[in-house]
Amino acid sequence: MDAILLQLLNGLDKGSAYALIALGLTLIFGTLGVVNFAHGAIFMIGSFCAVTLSKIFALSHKAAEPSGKDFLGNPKYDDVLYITEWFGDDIGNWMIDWSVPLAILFAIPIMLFIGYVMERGLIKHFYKRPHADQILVTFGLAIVLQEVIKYFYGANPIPTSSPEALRGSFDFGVLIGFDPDVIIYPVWRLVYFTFSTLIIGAVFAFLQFTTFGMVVRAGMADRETVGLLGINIDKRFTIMFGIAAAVAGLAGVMYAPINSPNYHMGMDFLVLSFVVVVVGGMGSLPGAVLAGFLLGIVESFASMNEIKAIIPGIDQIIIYVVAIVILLTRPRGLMGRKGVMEE
Amino acid sequence: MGILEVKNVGKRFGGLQALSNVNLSVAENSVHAIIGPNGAGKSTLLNCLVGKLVPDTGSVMFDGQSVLGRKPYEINQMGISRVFQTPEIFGDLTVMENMLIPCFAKRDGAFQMNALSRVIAQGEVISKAEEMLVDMNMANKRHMIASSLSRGDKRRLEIGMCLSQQPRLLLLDEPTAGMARADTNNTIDLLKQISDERDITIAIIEHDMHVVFSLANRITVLAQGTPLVEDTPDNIKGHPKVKEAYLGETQAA
Amino acid sequence: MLGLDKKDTLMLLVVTALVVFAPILLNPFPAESSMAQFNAGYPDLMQRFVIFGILAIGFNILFGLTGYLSFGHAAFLGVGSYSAVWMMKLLTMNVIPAILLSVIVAGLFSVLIGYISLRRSGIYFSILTLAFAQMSFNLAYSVLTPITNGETGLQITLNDPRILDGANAPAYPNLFGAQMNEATTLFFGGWSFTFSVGYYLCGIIMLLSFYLSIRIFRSPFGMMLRAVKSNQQRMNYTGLNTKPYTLAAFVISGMYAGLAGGLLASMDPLAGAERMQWTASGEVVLMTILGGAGTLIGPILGAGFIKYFENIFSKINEATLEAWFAFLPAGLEDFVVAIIYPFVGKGWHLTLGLLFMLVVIFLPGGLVEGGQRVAKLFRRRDRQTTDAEPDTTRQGQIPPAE
Amino acid sequence: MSIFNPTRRGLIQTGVVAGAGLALPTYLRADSHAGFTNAPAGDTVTLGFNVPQTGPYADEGADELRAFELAVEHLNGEGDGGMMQTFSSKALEGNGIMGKKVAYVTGDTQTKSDAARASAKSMIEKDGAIMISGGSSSGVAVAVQSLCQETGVVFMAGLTHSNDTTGKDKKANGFRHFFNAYMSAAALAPVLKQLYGEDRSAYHLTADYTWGWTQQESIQAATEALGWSTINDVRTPLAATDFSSYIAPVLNSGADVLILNHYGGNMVNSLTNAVQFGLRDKQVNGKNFEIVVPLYSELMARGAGENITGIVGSQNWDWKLENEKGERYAGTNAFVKSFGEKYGFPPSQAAQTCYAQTLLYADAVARGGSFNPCSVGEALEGFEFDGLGNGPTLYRAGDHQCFKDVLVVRGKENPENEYDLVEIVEVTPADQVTYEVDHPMFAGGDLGQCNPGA
Repeated sequence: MDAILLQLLNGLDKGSAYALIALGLTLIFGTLGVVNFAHGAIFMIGSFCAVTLSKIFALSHKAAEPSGKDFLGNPKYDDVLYITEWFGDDIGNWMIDWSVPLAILFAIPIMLFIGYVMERGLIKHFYKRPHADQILVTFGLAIVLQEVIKYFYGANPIPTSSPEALRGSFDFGVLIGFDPDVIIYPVWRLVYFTFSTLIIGAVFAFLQFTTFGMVVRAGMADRETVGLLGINIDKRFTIMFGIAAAVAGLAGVMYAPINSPNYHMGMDFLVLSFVVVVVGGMGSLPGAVLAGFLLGIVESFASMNEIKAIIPGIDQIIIYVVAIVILLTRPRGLMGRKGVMEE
Repeated sequence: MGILEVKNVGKRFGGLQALSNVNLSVAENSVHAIIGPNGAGKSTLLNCLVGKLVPDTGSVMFDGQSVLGRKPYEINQMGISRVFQTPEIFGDLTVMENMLIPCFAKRDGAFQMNALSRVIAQGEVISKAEEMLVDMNMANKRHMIASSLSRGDKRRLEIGMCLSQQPRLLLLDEPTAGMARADTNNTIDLLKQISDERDITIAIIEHDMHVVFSLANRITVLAQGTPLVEDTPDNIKGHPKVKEAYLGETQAA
Repeated sequence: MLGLDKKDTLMLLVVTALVVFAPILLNPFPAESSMAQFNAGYPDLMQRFVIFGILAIGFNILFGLTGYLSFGHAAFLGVGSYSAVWMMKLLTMNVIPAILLSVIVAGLFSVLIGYISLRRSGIYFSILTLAFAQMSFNLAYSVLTPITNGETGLQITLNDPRILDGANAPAYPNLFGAQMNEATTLFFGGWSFTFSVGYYLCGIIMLLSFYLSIRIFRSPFGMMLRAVKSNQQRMNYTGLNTKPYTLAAFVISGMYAGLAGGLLASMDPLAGAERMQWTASGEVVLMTILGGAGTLIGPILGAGFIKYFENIFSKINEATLEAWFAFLPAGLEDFVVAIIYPFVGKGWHLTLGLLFMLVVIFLPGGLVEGGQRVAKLFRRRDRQTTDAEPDTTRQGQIPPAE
Repeated sequence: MSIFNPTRRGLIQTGVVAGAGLALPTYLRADSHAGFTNAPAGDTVTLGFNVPQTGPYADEGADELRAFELAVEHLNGEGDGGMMQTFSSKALEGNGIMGKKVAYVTGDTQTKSDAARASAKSMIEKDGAIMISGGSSSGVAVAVQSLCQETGVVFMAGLTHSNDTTGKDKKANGFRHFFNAYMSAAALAPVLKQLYGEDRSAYHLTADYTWGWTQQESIQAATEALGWSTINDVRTPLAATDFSSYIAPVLNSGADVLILNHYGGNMVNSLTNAVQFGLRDKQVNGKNFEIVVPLYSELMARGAGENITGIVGSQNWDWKLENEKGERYAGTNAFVKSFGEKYGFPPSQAAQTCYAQTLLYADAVARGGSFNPCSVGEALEGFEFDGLGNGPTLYRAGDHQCFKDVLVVRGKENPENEYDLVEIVEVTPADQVTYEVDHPMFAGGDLGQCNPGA
């Protein structure tokens, strides 16, 4: 029982990451009709926003006096952080400790801007082009983005830690009546889950309750008609692209402490996020979220030893098996609409 | 006994009863028009005939055989061809190639793995397609890419493609929708010519009364998913129920 | 000639000439010159050009004609390679049975996957094929290691049974004794040209495949496939069940991929699981689109383009650059090297990504369209274009001509 | 990038001269006179350095490449000579190899067997490379090694740790300086016993591919010999990035040691995840829960950040070795000095093994008096040497594996800088990690005959 509950937690946690990425992908697809292979790269850039902010906080100058010798035996000078000099040790160290959550504030404008530039500068010209062209150009963009990151940050993963207070694990089982030490779960992963749920909720609320969201939803359903009403839907869609980029970026920022960011993490997520979106049904936001959680949970359960003992290697392929089964039984995924991307 | 017999057909979409109790009999070699206001269920009925939709109740018999449960291509093989509201042609192919496809398709729809024969070597098929192009008055456009044709030409091409299969029943879904007056008249002439010269039954859904009254020799009026009246054009013109349900509406608009 | 019209015959002849003279054409720079870095006329790369050409030609029969975008084609390549290596392990080092088996096995595998995947269309089809290919890759890498030798890849070893080979049979893939790695080098001045048995075998097979693909393009079957891409609805209402057509196209292109896989294994007797990864499938897609989907020669160009970058640009290192620009004053040299360095060597992906974008943005019809534009410049517009070509190229739907 | 580098201009000149010399139309069968593939014709000899330049191991590949460049510099008599000063064999004179200047070409393995072979083939076929070295994974090493065997050039393996490289897939033309999974296990076992006692239950997470399996098999055998019990061995997909669902069951499995048979990105993520789940702070069976990572990679360990604190693992070499363990490991400081001065940071173990391999190859050519792979092989087989940073070392004839001391290291509590990640706990002497050529974990292969090619 405790094992199942643990895997359920894992599944929800993984699923929340999948859902967040898929949500952004679906927003772009549903509103703009563009298949965006660069979406994984945007997620990756989000993670690197966290890395960058902690690097900025760690900017330093050399101390005047040497404190020892370096590995070649030359005099070594200690680094003095600007941030502690400017804000004092307490605030400075607090900022360094909390750099990942602070990176959210840092990332939002950056991601909105990247999304805006991408849409206006590139994607805009591809609305009328075949999906194959969109795939090629966004894939090219994804490669360029990750290579640029690699150029500046190298290929190695870069450790990025969560704030001290949110590190370590938390005895989740005690809360729900288990013995102590049975269901222990990392605090940051619970934070991630909560954060994702909030963002997903916020996106849905935004689309549901604002005029802007209403227009966008109407546009997703029938772009031409909304255009006929004299509403400048294109401009709204540009903003939507920015929002989608911000959602993926925030997913990336918060993911940084879970797994150290590296330049190709976007590609690792790319295939998976497409599977999630398609299983959810092209163009369906609830479908994307549902499929994200579903696949996350299924993947977690498949990696249980009891199940691997019955079917060896099932955890390697479970996502694809589920995808195939769903697509064969439900032609348009879980909640897809008819006629979308079926040509 | 008509070539097409529709009995008690009903179709429901969620809370909307799109069709109920539709009975229709199309006589062989006639031109039968189905008219009705928007939302009367004309298109739904048509989709039930060609296998795109399956009705919830009732039966559809073509030449004594049920079409229900068959796939669109199987129904086509029985001898029913359909012309769409917006012309459905092979936009990326040339006019000639468009015409060749139905000529190549065997009446029984059998799959042909003729990957090593050459299109240009199929003399018989080509001359058949060529003939039809001439009949459709499009021979001079044979090398054009179909998507670049005018609306009227696309329509002619589509009709030609359907005819080259020598169907027994030709279904037309608002064939003149969105056309200029001249194109509309051309289309009317073409259809007249077809029904006169060929051994074919035509069922037509149409909004444009001008088209209906120039072509049809029998008219069914559909309203709110049920047939209101079925009669000759002359009788329909003066029918009070029709005026109320349909003509009155268009006059007001 | 050969049942082709004049234009197609000319194209086939040009491609034949290119294949025959590739060892010379691809080595335009003297072997010792600093530009020799750009020479591509060595057996391995030439073999890859034509083998991936075959793969792309086959992929184009599916994608270019029917519009079905398979994201799992690498699975057939991998299956073909594994079958070929197994044939060479168990029966004989002669490549003919190996290649035949790889085509057959890939064909059967594609019937299975095609039959299931073609129940859906559009992106749903793409994801189904992707899922099957990724499953194959993951399993080949881990659980199926007894069959695939996992991470390392399946190799031939000295103690394989090879029951048909006698004691004196060559221990390397061969064609009735002619080993695939045999080569003759011709030195001419500073130039050297290598002619290898393996390359010419691949070249001949590629020409046959290319010829076959022209015939398919020009056949009623090919026309039906294009009709499927253009309008499935109309196909259905013309009494045609599209599934046998798409399945046939899928299987043909799967067999092409199997052939490519078998050839890869015959040239270099190793079958690695990475051949089946989604990135490998994506590479085929990119080759085809980059060259010009739906055109005959485009996929071959695309394949050559990508393989050239992968093998030539990745090998340029800082020392090479310094050697090239050594004629510049020292400060300027360092500056130039610093500018170029991020785009070559370990940065070759960056260049490739940028080129993808540039080609799609400026040449929507792929490299073939680039060629057409250049040709147009030379033609001086003395003949008027008769059909609606500009209109169609703008939409990226090139009629299958060149 | 030194500005005044006379050699590279010299290279061009030689190129021009050689070109002029060949300007007569000649026709000849390839390589038929020399008797072996790519016999160096002019006054240069070309080596091929095949390292991952794209993909997750690109940084490790870059470090290998730095070492290769340094080695070439030293062979050509430039720079301070590095480990050539301390190397026990004095056959190298700093005038290239046998008077021929060393040139090199580089390629990208992409950490894929296929791509690595393509790249190696282009070096052999196009650039005339006579030796291939480098690489950062065992799959690649085995694939390239068999290619070199077929084409008749020497393969000096870079970082490859699977038993198979010099076990079931060993080849006469291939040589490995790096240690292997068995040696890691053998070196770790006594230290684990000393640190954690004899009564432990281990839970293995193993990367689901060949290297992972040999690593797991080796460490399980070694720990069970100590009296440890093995609770479970769970295979994890190579492509996994989030290991939470594999880590979670460890908590309640009754195990008190987690062994992560992972490398590279897998290792960074699984270790990070394990620490997140609080395994380090747990007490099981009255003992502190411990995590072991049998194969350490400094570059990747950097990616795991402070999570590696206190985690025990093994290494082939470390740049602090001579400082901490004395003169036995001479060469280390010389190498670190020339590497550090050129690049500004200390070298990784991958760099050291690549540097050593290049020197060993050059030395074997010089001692054997020929570039013929068979002569090189003969010179390397059974060769005993010292002064390359690992202490006295034997290149065993039976399987072409180097036998030398193995380091057991532990993630440092308070690293002084970003390169000072581990402390050396113990150096297990070579004889404790030596095994028989026909040891079951290495059985099934055959070196075969050396192949000189054409």
